[in-house]
Amino acid sequence: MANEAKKSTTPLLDDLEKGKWPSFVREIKKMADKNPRAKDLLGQLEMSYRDKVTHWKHGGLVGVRGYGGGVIGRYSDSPDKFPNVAHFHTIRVNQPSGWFYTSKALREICDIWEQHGSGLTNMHGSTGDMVLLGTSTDNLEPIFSKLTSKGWDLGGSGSVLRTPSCCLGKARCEFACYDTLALTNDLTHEFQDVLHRPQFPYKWKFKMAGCPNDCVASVARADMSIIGRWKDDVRVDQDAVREYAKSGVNVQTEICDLCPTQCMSWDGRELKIENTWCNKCMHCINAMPKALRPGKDTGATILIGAKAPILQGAELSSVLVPFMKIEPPYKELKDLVEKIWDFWGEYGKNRERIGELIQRVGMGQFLEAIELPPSPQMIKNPRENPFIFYEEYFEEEGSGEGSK
Amino acid sequence: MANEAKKSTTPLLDDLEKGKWPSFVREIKKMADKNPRAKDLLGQLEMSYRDKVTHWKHGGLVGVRGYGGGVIGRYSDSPDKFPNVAHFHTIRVNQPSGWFYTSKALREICDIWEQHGSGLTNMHGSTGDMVLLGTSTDNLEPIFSKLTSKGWDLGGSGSVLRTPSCCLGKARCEFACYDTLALTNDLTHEFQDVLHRPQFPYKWKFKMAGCPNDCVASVARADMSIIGRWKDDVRVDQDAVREYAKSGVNVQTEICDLCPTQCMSWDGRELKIENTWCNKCMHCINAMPKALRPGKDTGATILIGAKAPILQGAELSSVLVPFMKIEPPYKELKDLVEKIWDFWGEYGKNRERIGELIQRVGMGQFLEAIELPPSPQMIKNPRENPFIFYEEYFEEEGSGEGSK
Amino acid sequence: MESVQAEQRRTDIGPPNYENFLHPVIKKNYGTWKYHEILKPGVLVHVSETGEKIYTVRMGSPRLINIETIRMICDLADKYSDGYLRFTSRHNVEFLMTDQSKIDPLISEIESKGYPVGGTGKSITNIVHTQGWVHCHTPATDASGIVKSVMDELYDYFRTMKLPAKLRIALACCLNMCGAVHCSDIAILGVHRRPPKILSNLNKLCEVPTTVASCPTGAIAPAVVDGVQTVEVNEEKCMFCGNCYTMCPAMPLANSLNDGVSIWVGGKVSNARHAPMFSKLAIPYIPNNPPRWPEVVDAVKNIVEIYAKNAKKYERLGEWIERIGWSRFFDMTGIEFTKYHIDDYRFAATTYNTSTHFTL
Amino acid sequence: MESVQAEQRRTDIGPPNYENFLHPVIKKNYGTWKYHEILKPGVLVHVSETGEKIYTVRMGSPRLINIETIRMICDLADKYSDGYLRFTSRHNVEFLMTDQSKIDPLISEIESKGYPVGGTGKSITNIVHTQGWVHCHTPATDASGIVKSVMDELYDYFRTMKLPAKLRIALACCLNMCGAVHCSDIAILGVHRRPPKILSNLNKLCEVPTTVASCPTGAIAPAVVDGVQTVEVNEEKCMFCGNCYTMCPAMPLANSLNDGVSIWVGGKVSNARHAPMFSKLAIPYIPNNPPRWPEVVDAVKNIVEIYAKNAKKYERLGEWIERIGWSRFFDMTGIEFTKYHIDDYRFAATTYNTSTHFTL
Ligand code: SRM
Ligand code: SRM
Ligand code: SRM
Ligand code: SRM
Ligand code: SF4
Ligand code: SF4
Ligand code: SF4
Ligand code: SF4
Ligand code: SF4
Ligand code: SF4
Ligand code: SF4
Ligand code: SF4
Repeated sequence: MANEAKKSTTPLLDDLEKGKWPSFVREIKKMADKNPRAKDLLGQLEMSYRDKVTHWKHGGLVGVRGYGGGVIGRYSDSPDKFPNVAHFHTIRVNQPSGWFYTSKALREICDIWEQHGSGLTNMHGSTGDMVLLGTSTDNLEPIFSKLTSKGWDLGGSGSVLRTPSCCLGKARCEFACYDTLALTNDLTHEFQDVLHRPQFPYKWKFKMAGCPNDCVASVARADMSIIGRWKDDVRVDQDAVREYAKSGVNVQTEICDLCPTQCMSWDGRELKIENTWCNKCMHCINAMPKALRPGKDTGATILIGAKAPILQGAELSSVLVPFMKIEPPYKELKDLVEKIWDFWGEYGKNRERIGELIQRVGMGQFLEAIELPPSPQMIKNPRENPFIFYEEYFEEEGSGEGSK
Repeated sequence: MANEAKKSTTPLLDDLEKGKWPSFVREIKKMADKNPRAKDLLGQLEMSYRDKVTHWKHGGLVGVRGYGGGVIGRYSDSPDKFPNVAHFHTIRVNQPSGWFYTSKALREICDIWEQHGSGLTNMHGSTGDMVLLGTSTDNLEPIFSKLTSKGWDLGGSGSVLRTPSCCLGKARCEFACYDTLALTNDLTHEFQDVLHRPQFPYKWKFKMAGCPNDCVASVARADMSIIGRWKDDVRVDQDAVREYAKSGVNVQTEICDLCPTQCMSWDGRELKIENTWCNKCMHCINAMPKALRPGKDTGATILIGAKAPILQGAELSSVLVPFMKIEPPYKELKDLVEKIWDFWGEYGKNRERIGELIQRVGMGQFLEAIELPPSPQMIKNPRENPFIFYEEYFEEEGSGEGSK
Repeated sequence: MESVQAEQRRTDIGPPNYENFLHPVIKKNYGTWKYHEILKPGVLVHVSETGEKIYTVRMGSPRLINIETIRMICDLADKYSDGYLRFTSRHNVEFLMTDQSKIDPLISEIESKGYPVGGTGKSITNIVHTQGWVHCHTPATDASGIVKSVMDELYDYFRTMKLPAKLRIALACCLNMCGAVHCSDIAILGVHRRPPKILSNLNKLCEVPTTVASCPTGAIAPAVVDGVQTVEVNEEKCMFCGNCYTMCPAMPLANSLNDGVSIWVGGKVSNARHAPMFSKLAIPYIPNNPPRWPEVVDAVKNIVEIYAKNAKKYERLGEWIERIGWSRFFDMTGIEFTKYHIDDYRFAATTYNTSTHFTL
Repeated sequence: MESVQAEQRRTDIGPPNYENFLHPVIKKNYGTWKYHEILKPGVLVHVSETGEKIYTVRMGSPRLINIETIRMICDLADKYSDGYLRFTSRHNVEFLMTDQSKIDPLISEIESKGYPVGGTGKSITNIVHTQGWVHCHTPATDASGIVKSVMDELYDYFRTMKLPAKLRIALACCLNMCGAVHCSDIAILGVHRRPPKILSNLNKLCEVPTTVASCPTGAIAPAVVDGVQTVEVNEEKCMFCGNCYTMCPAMPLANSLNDGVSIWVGGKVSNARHAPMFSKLAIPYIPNNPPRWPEVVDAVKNIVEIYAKNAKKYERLGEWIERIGWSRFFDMTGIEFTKYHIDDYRFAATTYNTSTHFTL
């Protein structure tokens, strides 16, 4: 080993083969033995580790015919040294809802990628796509046609609808308040055109979470976050609560005291919930899943506008529709989405996310445009400043209403 | 009565003589009988009540010789109808600290005002001054010299140090953690020049509160808010706590449960306070003043920047010096104030309050300029956005530190 | 006549020293007070480490008082409190006395003159307010008239201590907010709603560049009308702050048809339990309806009563709302929630609800 | 060869339907799950209303994996979970199985290949991260290398559930923040600290007006150098966001001497108990020190350990800090508080402490 390290051309990266956590360096090295792209990636990466800067140049526009996204162009700044990564584009393959696979399906992808790319992947990208990490321009069309022949399509990049993603929902979670997988699949198919062809001012992300635990981080990472919730009472199995208590759960301090609305009480025998106050935070249910369950009158809260910090500072999504039933064919939701996209298309500046646009025009203005009623659930608190854009006033003569 | 009302020239205002709360209309009317200014004020006010607009014109610059403030110029827009309020300037008389008076002193003011003004006053203006409500320009100098001969001086108006004010502190409150009256009196005298002669970009207000109850609303209304606090432990008289408990106070729910830091516990016999967590909110002390008292190692928190909403939205003062001893001759405090005024004088735009300036240049920048160390007590939380103005960087060559 | 005095002209003497005005018992026990009790509404006793006591009787005042009233107060002070008295930070009068037996006679005499005693503890004390039509040039409403009308209705809350906690009301007649309106349990705020009219003599009264610069939203632009330099206002962009009028008298906003008041709730100043908070918009607009503004009085009373009935002991209005949530506040008070309630100014984004925490 | 396929060229078919990939037991019990239990770290059982059960074994992954590894995973799925598997929203692999007795053998086999099982419950699960020097053109640091180094050190927290609550770490290599870095318990964020250099061919690669407009602080101005249209940067105004470089390749910020990482703490995404929160700045800058970034690893570990020791059960890192206060957090962790911690961007004023609530 010590001997080998001495000869190594990648002494810095070699260090990252050590340690208990599985090593990405080992992943690259294993491919490097058979795949020249992977080999040159390793070499260039070692150079970055030495120089402490990236050696990738600004991406160029590359893609497959008729699509405006799905491929991230990437070029080495040292193609002389690393000719096999002179081009090193990634391909975003739209994952199935909830990242469920069969081994058969995955093997098919591997075979295509073995033939046409670096053999390296990200499972998955943080938007949700399968990311095939690095190939050259001439391989793009072949890969695309092979993928589609096996039933796969590209995900989004650029000013398009980005690949929607979701938590696993009803497939394996008892908390899911609507069918996140079905909705994700439906929206993805419904909006194929805007996913593949840039028609928006900037990117748009959908993320669907089955309940307020938000296991897909939708509130932080999606222009529209669809988070399941219920309207009726938390379902309580008192026997099971007592079981938990018996097995060591301190129902008072671990459950009641941590309820953010302080709407629970426990007398040692019965757990009482003042459901009108419950804000559906999930804590009590999370802590005692055998005893408590969300109600049966379920749907979702629609939130809007999350994004990363460039340029106005990061945003979390905020409440747009406090409660909506989420059932096929999802007409209410789709109508809403279309209205918002129309407004964004008309008023959004280039590279302006919907959340930024709403801040710029004002939430009230936005609601009016998309014909949604304002509701106190949308806000933490009403305005604190008195700078109100009242819209009507009476004309001097008292003859009628003016308006701005 | 009904008969009288019919003949009245002020039917709208007359209605405000009714009801249980003492009536300002009656106050004006009583003077109107003997004082023509008061009479015309009543007339013009009735006109406003009818027209639903003010009948005062934009104020002009009037004052006493050598002073740049202390008088608010005011002119009627209907001097033909109400000649006695053609001019109707108010005079701001600097109140004594804590608004303490003797009947003798007040009578002297009344006598002067009877002779030279409307006989109407505000006891007091909301900055703190005695407000003598309405006289004409030619009376200003006489009033001024009579006031000064009795030991009174004018308060502030315009871009000056405004009349400082304070809660009654150690004079009658057991919670006072420093001597608000002494400090207020000292600062007011020390800074007479900037109080009377505009030398600032805009107004500057000091308010001193003896403890975090802030009975003079300093955190909301002063460019510098000086709020008493202590460093050591809350003083507890356990017998007195038990007395409260016996007399019906539920120490658990009314005291411990409402403590914002949850640092108290009560076993029915003894009240325990984890003083390292106590944030000096005052609640427990307020609720059981016979049993609990602030500690003995006292001083104040200095906060900066409160103002009304024009134009950037209202601000509350925020922590500048977490703890400072407040003892004559108040050198540390005065040095700080001078440094801040220097900075404000140099960088403040016209009509820019210190709070606005700090927002514009950034708190970090401001702290550096006035040579105060940053401390986590100054903030609710550290920054959430990554847009950091790092100030040094290394030059390309690695030859040394650069700086912006 | 004046010239004689001018020779002796004294300046910058500052206010008289407060020590001259302190009751001897206060002077003696200065800084040694040990505890206090509220003996009954409007009556406090402070007890010193030495055992000495000072009693306080608090009398309500309309703030706008004439010199006869002040003299009457002085008479009372002479009779009951050795000539010593003070005013509070909320404009009430306090008599400071040593003889407990004089308290009730003093109260009777105050009340017989038409003034109330109270304002201590869990009460509604005096309304901090401003000039309004009595003395200012920018008001969108009157101050004293609304204060009188509201206090007539809430009179009982001044004289008792039956609220869950202190409830502080303030009024300002325009957005300049002369007072702590922005941090009051309930605030009544005068609002304009018509953009400024531009008077034809603007060029004589104002500098165009300063006027243009005065507008925070950039609604004002230079213009030439009939060959004269003036300005024009983009009405879409105006939110009626009135700053242009402060800078330029030729741009009045006041208007009988459109001016009125807005109601704000949930602010506080003290650090007791909860940190200080700004007041938040409850009702965007109620037309001016002098002399008694009945709609304003009803609105305030409604909020006070629902709060009084539902809040827990010690819970200030804002603390109560924070506990129950704003949707519930609007429900319970029956106040309509409108787009105007949603902030759209500088920090708007920080007021959006970025969670699923709410009740339906 | 390709032309043949081009004839059959299919587009816009979208992803395959997830139903094709669901284990039969999942399909059968879809939407009828009743409860779950964590049997041990990395192993869940979900029980249906029907009584049927599905077991999940969660395997840690470096995310950047090669096709051999994927095939190895497929082999495991074939052997243990009827060929069914999934990936999680944090890049772990989950085997979905019906035969409880196969769990331990699967775990042994996974571990024997050098992959851990865990990441459930009160653990530190996989670090969500980005491309770094592996594939991106704007990074200020690498992604995978830091992730590997940190996880080597925190390995034990992945395989146990001994923390007070979940602790989520994320890394992004530049301010674009590809991932939920802005809402993570601990976030590692690559930062540039040198203003962009302006390359001499700027006029060929970029439009000057777009480039000027790209800067949020207005630091970029048009300029002419040697007769050529270009831009100049006012370094005072630059806060290194990199947006100019995103818009114009001729303005690189990356720099070996100045790039590095910052550490952020206290964010969360779930609505459990506390509403979602942004992460806040803990450490403004640590230089890049590949291959193992020891200072970064130490900083993260320090925070994790102090949190682990002091927080209450269920308390996420941000909830804990909120309870104890930021001054205490800086005290306890020994992290220096600097002026950089005080916000000076758009909402800065909303982060100032406008109360006397704090401990010294
Ligand atoms: C591959 C991926 C990171 C990863 O390693 O997982 C990624 C990579 C890039 N992102 Fe991203 N983003 C990726 C998910 C995200 C996310 C997370 C998410 O979608 O949940 C965010 C934050 C959420 C959001 O959308 O705000 C994100 C926010 C950005 C931004 C900032 C956008 C903004 O409005 O603030 C940029 C900059 C831009 O758009 O110009 C950006 C730009 C980029 C670019 C295209 C670089 C650029 O400036 O052109 C990166 C290409 C890297 C490369 O060479 O492959 N990426 N990017 C993720 C997409 C993989 C996938 O399709 O699954
Ligand atoms: C008399 C008084 C109201 C009262 O009835 O008590 C008052 C009256 C005026 N204030 Fe005020 N302010 C008065 C206390 C306040 C306070 C409260 C305080 O000092 O505690 C504030 C809020 C705190 C603050 O300073 O921000 C206040 C914030 C303003 C503002 C907004 C300043 C800002 O920076 O936002 C203006 C507008 C301006 O300065 O141009 C203003 C302007 C005015 C003017 C001078 C009108 C003007 O635009 O020129 C008013 C003259 C009315 C008149 O005709 O008498 N007044 N003003 C108060 C002074 C009496 C005294 O000396 O005791
Ligand atoms: C006299 C006065 C100070 C002065 O220098 O003039 C004063 C005097 C006292 N205040 Fe105050 N406060 C006075 C204005 C204030 C203000 C300012 C304001 O309202 O504009 C506040 C901040 C209000 C706010 O938060 O919005 C104020 C918040 C308090 C509090 C905190 C109450 C709370 O729970 O938030 C206490 C503690 C208490 O009452 O238990 C307090 C307690 C007290 C005590 C008990 C202090 C003491 O031990 O003597 C005094 C008698 C209170 C009473 O009325 O029951 N004082 N007090 C002011 C009387 C105004 C009036 O006429 O009604
Ligand atoms: C598999 C996965 C969803 C998926 O579609 O892939 C998932 C699955 C479950 N989550 Fe989650 N969560 C998953 C990502 C998340 C995320 C997103 C993230 O981390 O980026 C969050 C938000 C994290 C945050 O707030 O920053 C998340 C916040 C929760 C919570 C709330 C915990 C809290 O107290 O804040 C629960 C409830 C609990 O654990 O008690 C939860 C509970 C669960 C349960 C118990 C739900 C159930 O009944 O099956 C699942 C097993 C949890 C476990 O690992 O112990 N899940 N969960 C994700 C696994 C990621 C991983 O590989 O580690
Ligand atoms: S978000 Fe809710 S429904 Fe979806 S996986 Fe997480 S806990 Fe289950
Ligand atoms: S879901 Fe949350 S708010 Fe509702 S009862 Fe449970 S802990 Fe309380
Ligand atoms: S602020 Fe404190 S010290 Fe001053 S009067 Fe109020 S309670 Fe007393
Ligand atoms: S002063 Fe406030 S924080 Fe301190 S112990 Fe009393 S109630 Fe708690
Ligand atoms: S609030 Fe406005 S109208 Fe009222 S006194 Fe102050 S400046 Fe004048
Ligand atoms: S009132 Fe305010 S917003 Fe309207 S024009 Fe004048 S300065 Fe501008
Ligand atoms: S965070 Fe920045 S550097 Fe990292 S992948 Fe995203 S865009 Fe590239
Ligand atoms: S890095 Fe950001 S702040 Fe600096 S010049 Fe570029 S765009 Fe402007």
